[in-house]
Amino acid sequence: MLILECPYCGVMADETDLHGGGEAHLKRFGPGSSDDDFETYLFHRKNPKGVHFERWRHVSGCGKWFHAARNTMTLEVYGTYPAQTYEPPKDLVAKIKKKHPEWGGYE
Amino acid sequence: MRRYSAFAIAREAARYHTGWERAWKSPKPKKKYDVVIVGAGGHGLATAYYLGKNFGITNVAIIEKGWLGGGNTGRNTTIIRSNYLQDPSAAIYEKARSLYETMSQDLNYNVMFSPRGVMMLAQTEHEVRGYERTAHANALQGVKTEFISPQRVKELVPIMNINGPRYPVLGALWQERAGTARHDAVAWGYARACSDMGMDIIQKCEVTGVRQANGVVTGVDTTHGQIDCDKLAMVVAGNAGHLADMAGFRLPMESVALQALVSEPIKPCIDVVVMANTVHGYMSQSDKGELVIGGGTDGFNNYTQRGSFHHVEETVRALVETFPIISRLKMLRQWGGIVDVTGDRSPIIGKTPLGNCFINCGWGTGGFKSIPGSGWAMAETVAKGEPGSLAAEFGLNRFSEGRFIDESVAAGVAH
Amino acid sequence: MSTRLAQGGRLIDRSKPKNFTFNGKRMKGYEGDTLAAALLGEDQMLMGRSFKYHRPRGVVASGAEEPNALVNLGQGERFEPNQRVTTTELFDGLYATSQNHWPSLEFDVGVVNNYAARFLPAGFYYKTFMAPKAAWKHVFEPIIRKSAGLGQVPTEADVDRYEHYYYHTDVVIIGGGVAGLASALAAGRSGAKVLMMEQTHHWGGRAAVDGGEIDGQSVDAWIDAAVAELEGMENVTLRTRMMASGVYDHGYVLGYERVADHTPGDGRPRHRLWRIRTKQIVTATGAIERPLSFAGNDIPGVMLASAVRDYAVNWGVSIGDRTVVVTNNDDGYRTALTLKEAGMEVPAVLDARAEATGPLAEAARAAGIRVEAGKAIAKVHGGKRVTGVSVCLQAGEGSTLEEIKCDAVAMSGGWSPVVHMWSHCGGKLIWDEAQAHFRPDPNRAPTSHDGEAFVVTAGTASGAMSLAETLEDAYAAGKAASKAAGGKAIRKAGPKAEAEAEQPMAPVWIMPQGAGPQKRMKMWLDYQNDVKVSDVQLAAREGYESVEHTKRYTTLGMATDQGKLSNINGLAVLSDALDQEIPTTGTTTFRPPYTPISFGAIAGEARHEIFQPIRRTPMHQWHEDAGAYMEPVGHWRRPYCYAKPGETNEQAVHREVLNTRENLGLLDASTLGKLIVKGPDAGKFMDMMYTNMMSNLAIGKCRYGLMCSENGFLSDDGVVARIDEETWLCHTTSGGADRIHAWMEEWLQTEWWDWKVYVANVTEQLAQVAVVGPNARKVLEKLGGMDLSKETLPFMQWADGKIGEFDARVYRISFSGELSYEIAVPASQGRAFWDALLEAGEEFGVMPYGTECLHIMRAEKGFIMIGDETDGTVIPQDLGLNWAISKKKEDFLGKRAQQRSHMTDPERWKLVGLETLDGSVLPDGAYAVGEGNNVHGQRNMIGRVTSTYYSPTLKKGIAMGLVLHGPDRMGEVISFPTVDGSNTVIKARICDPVFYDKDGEKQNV
Amino acid sequence: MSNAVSALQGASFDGYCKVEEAGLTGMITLRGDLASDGVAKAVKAVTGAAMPGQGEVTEGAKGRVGWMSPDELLLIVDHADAAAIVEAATASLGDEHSLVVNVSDARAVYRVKGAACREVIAKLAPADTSVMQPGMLRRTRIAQIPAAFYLEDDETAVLVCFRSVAQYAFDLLKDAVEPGGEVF
Repeated sequence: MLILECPYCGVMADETDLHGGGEAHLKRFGPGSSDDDFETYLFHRKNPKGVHFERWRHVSGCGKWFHAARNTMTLEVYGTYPAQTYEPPKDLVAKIKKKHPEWGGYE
Repeated sequence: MRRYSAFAIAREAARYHTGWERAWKSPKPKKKYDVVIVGAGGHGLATAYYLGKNFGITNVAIIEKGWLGGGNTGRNTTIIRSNYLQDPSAAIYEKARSLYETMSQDLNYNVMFSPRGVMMLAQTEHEVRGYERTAHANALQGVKTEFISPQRVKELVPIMNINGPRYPVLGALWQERAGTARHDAVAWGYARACSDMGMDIIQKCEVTGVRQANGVVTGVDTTHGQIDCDKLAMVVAGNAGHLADMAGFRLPMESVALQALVSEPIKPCIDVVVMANTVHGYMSQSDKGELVIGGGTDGFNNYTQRGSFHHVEETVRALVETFPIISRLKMLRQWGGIVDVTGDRSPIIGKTPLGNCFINCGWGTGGFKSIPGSGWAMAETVAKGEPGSLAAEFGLNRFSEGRFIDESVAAGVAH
Repeated sequence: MSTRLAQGGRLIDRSKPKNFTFNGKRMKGYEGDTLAAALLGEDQMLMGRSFKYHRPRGVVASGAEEPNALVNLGQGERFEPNQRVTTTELFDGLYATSQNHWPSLEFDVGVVNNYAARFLPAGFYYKTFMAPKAAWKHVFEPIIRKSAGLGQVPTEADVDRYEHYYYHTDVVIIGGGVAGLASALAAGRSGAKVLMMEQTHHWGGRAAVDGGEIDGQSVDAWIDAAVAELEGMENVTLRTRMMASGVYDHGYVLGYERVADHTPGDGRPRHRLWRIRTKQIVTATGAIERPLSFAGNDIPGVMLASAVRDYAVNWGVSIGDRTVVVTNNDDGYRTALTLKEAGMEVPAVLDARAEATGPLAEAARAAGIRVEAGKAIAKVHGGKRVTGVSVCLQAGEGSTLEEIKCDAVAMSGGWSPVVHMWSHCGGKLIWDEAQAHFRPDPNRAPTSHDGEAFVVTAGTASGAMSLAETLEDAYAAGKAASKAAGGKAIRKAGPKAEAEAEQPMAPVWIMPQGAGPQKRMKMWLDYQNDVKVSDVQLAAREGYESVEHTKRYTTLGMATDQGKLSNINGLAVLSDALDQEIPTTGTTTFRPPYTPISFGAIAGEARHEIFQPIRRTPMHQWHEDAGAYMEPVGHWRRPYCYAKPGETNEQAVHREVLNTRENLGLLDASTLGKLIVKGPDAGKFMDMMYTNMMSNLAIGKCRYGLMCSENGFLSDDGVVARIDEETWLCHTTSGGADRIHAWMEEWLQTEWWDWKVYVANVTEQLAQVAVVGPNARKVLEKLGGMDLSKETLPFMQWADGKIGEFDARVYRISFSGELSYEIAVPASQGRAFWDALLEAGEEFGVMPYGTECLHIMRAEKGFIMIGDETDGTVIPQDLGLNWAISKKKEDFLGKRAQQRSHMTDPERWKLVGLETLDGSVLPDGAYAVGEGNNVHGQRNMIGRVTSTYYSPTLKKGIAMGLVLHGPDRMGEVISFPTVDGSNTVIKARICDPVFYDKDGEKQNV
Repeated sequence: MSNAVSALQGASFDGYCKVEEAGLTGMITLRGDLASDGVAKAVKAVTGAAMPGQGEVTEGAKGRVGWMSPDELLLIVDHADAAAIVEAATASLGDEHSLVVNVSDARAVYRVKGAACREVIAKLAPADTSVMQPGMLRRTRIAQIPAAFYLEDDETAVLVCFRSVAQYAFDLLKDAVEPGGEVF
């Protein structure tokens, strides 16, 4: 039963107030893209045992999408941040790296 | 292998059961095998069994990082059915179901296949039409199902409230020869048979790397050292993506937790398996008397084998509404299993970008019921190097072509 | 015999007798009794039968760990099977019956299994019952099912109510024994918000039974003082009768409060499930005594030594007149001393340790009790009740040295901390050699959302076995937890007790050590499931070496107590059989709940009318009053049809169709989704959302549009209206409003966040009525107001204005093919508007119509329906909707997907009309067959029915379907096999899907 | 409009707290840049209230304003005035990118009155009601539906949900205040 801090409302939201949306920072491929790129965009998901950047919507709160860095093995949440970005905030990446030096970083 | 029978038990009873031999051996790995199978769950063991039985390939190792049958084979709600809508699904699940019919005799191990019947309730007009469609398709697919009336539902399950205030039961899709089996016994029975054919089941042995040369697999590195092989079959749940990573390819898949629970045991009260998709719950009663209940999957990637409680709540309230007498019964135990879900929620069986490396994964919530069919199809794929008819449509390439096998269409999801 | 003592019983009030019934016999106990204590007080030692062999079973424990004494409690609508008597509070009128026997508890036919036990070892069923094949389902399984199971099946619906409660706190303390109290004092003094829960109805746990002093007071006095201090703290909440059933991720704890189990029918909720979020958890859950494994250790009268002591001290109940104590540790002596003090006989203490020299052993000797070191029980005598024991050397093979007559045996095999709450969320254990138990490893605690440990253990739950250590450990735990939760540091010292010297315990896993197979077959590990030492050894011999294999093969620890008494002993036996250390064997996984919790509590308030929300339109009540047959559409309920008295639903639907086509029909269309899309970039956005071009829609006009998923599949449709330069209004399907709203927001927030577009869902702001039929304009003109003439408001346009006194937005659109206006008014006026239309429409033959009529009329017109023609695998091109897919646009959601090879495959099935040769109605979901079989041996299918109805207008069956090469095969006849058992095939001709008014003359008038 | 009725037309229930449907209530969704002067000005003009901060609800002479999300406000006004206020606010915002919509009839509003009003909501909502004070607003859910609530005073909670589920919300609240269900 996760709790995640909604970066817009500032509340610790219960999992039941949230809706998970899978991997974050997907790059959309539209008309003109290769079959491979399009398949990757729609179906290939990072499914790491460890640090995962993912999307959540504060569905029964403010209704906004945000991103979270979460560990799929321990469920630790390293941080949440607004969705309007192409990659995770640098300080968050640094914080995770500090905690888990063996982590390969965000790719 | 000494055969199991009532006579064997009587003979052993005379000497206080001290004479039973091991059900499977515990060998050290050899240097090389014709086929190495990663994963000694139901699917991996069934793959090995049919490699031996159907193709005479017995120089096989089955490598397991934990204990055999310890993944989803031993954590599911044991339902076996084949009332699927799409042709390839109906084919492989019906193959599996028919193999379950004779599995106890084939393996000389009682897996307690109980064809008690599975019903899927239709509780909206939309669901009625969806299941009528499935019944039509099944008739042409050679899967025996029928759409039954609410009265027949009530006769089969007297404890059901078919006139609930919220969703009256409008009928059900009924598969009479579907049912349940003892999940652990399926793994143990296959393991015993594989061991008897001379295959090596190596438990507590984790794969740490996949060896390859010139785009072709040559073996695996494990916590027990290097093991060479001509062919490699990856047959794991929850770890398929991890293994694929080692072999250098990606899978269109995510891993999530699926919830299940059982009640305390009571005397028999429900003789069939009931699935209610509109309200998200399904229930049967084990031979021990426990109500075995399945819930939903969590909406986030998770490898912890723990899940969230709210799915349990959702499922239980649906079942209390459907079966009012269970309200004062109690939940004994809840658990989570990690299931791999693909882009169209159907499995992947077939070749991989790495030569002589084959994969069988992504069974989602349908893994247990498919075990023998999956093993049969995978064995054929590994033995021949090409998928046979059962596996052909489950290949990885379907995602780039947009050729999905989508079973959710019949699930009565309101649009 | 077991009996109520003349005095004693710290928890009972002898001035308040309570009457109850067990197996029809009227009995008496006291307030404060558990049902177990009351039954024992009435000499009712036999309480049930075991699961497999139906052996007689008496109570063995005094708390939540009890595996044996389960009863059917209550009757009728308050009947509950499998209730543990040790945790059931006695109340007046309690009604209990024993379970799992036939015909009676005393004489149970099922006990034949016991005599055949030798032929029914662990896993026997895997090895037999295989022939003939059909026999399992029809012969063996029914027999097994009938003899298995425990409690009876309830026959009536539950009359009680349940509720949930969300609670947020800093520290949760689980367990109200002295450890929990000490932790709570520390946490409370820190100022942190503390919730403390205790599963029984009294505070203090077992410490008072064991005696001793805390801070110079008796334990009882200290407990009272501690509770009083805690009650005085505003930041501390105390709850009894509340069990922590599970610890979940991120500080989520379930508290199972049994509010009214002991006061049935008093109007309160029976159970309340607390859903707690906390920063820190202290588990002060105590420890559970382990049984010893000796032959006959399951005979009624053999009990845990601590339980024997509990019954004497807490409830003034003696288990027997002569009690032999058997132990491998000093604690067993406390029972001997307690019994002696209470005036009972203790013929001997059999201490399995080579010598018994500790202070407690000396005290026993001083009290005149015979102490035998190095001795063991070779065998317990008796059937339904202990009659004596044979004594042997622990180090030997079990030759009898002497027989001692007794009617009770108190056994103590050492103590295991209750680690469930620690383990549920991933806390790890370490093996403690000295105490021979697993205890929490403080260095490997479960971690929360912040990656920090969030559970600490306190007292015996930590493995601190003496009172002095317990208090010290627990106070420190309370301090640590409150500090981690943000409480302030505290100086005040915690409670103290004198340290007592004890002789170390010695692990004893079977008794005697060299017992042979015959004895091992009589040593029970799991009492309820009848798993014996021999079974575990058999599992190991057969290769079921993993602890999970052994558990599953033997069913050890799978009973309703989930192995609270049996697991450690079973592990030890398994480890011995495998010749490996116990920690190597490891434990099975601890899963919630700690003890079983009711389904009613889990479901909470969600029952009957509030099982799920029902969404109602402003006109809903009218529909119900009119006797409409309602159908669920998402969470909405929509009228399917309005049958009149004497009319079938089918007749009503046909009447509604004809009336609408000939006169005037009204449809409550309020459930249609309505989304406003506004902003400078709204046109661009609309063009991405829809397959057609929406940016060029003229103000005042309407256009039918399609939406696809990124995977290319058709997901929703509806009419879009251009409101002003920057504003569009999108209609979605009834089930689609929230989904499409979320879909739009997702793209705006996560992909095109720099686009200036706002979306608002106004679905519920508006009531919408479709006024349909040749008389539609007439009724509206009669109400007066805006000009709705063909010239002013042509087809596919909209206008704002007044209709009568109602503020209305009128869309000139048609889903039926008739002259039609869809009119939106504020929801608060919806019912009045509906009533006004009905009244004004009377002279024009107005009748409301339902969803089925709607479906038929649209099918007659060849309009697709999302969910019928689509199922998540259909693209617009399949449905001949290419006209609604812009070729000019570079991009829209789904466009790229529709270019994939399978999407452009000419073999995809395409939409056509179908008419049966004989005019009959094709069955729903029917498939058309082609020649031969596919590779799977399945019949080749070449199409399927997507919608099929009897058309009252055309007086024949009409259908739509997706057919291979369908549009190229107009006029061809294809075959649909039936599945109704008649083995018939229905033949249908492929035709244009528009069956009615192909030129649209009716709707354009 | 005389025809206008609220979802449950003022239904009420006396339990250990009193639950009553508030009747017709004007509600307006305003989406825009909450940091802009234009929005603050419009809000002030039509309600008299100051701009609420994150998680707040403010009160003015003509109505309340609740913070719903980083780009959305809820204006709570007289039902009869709502349409005019929408027009006034829209006019006040002029060309500024914004959306003002009347949602009065899309909602149902309840008051839970009594010392235990926080406790009643805590039976249904996963939000921490104990920290709620007048002036704060929380969007969350009650049982299976979305809802928002705030406190008018220490003993009056106001709960807002969608109109279509008004009956469900009322039945939930009725169940929660049933005598005998007092938690404390």
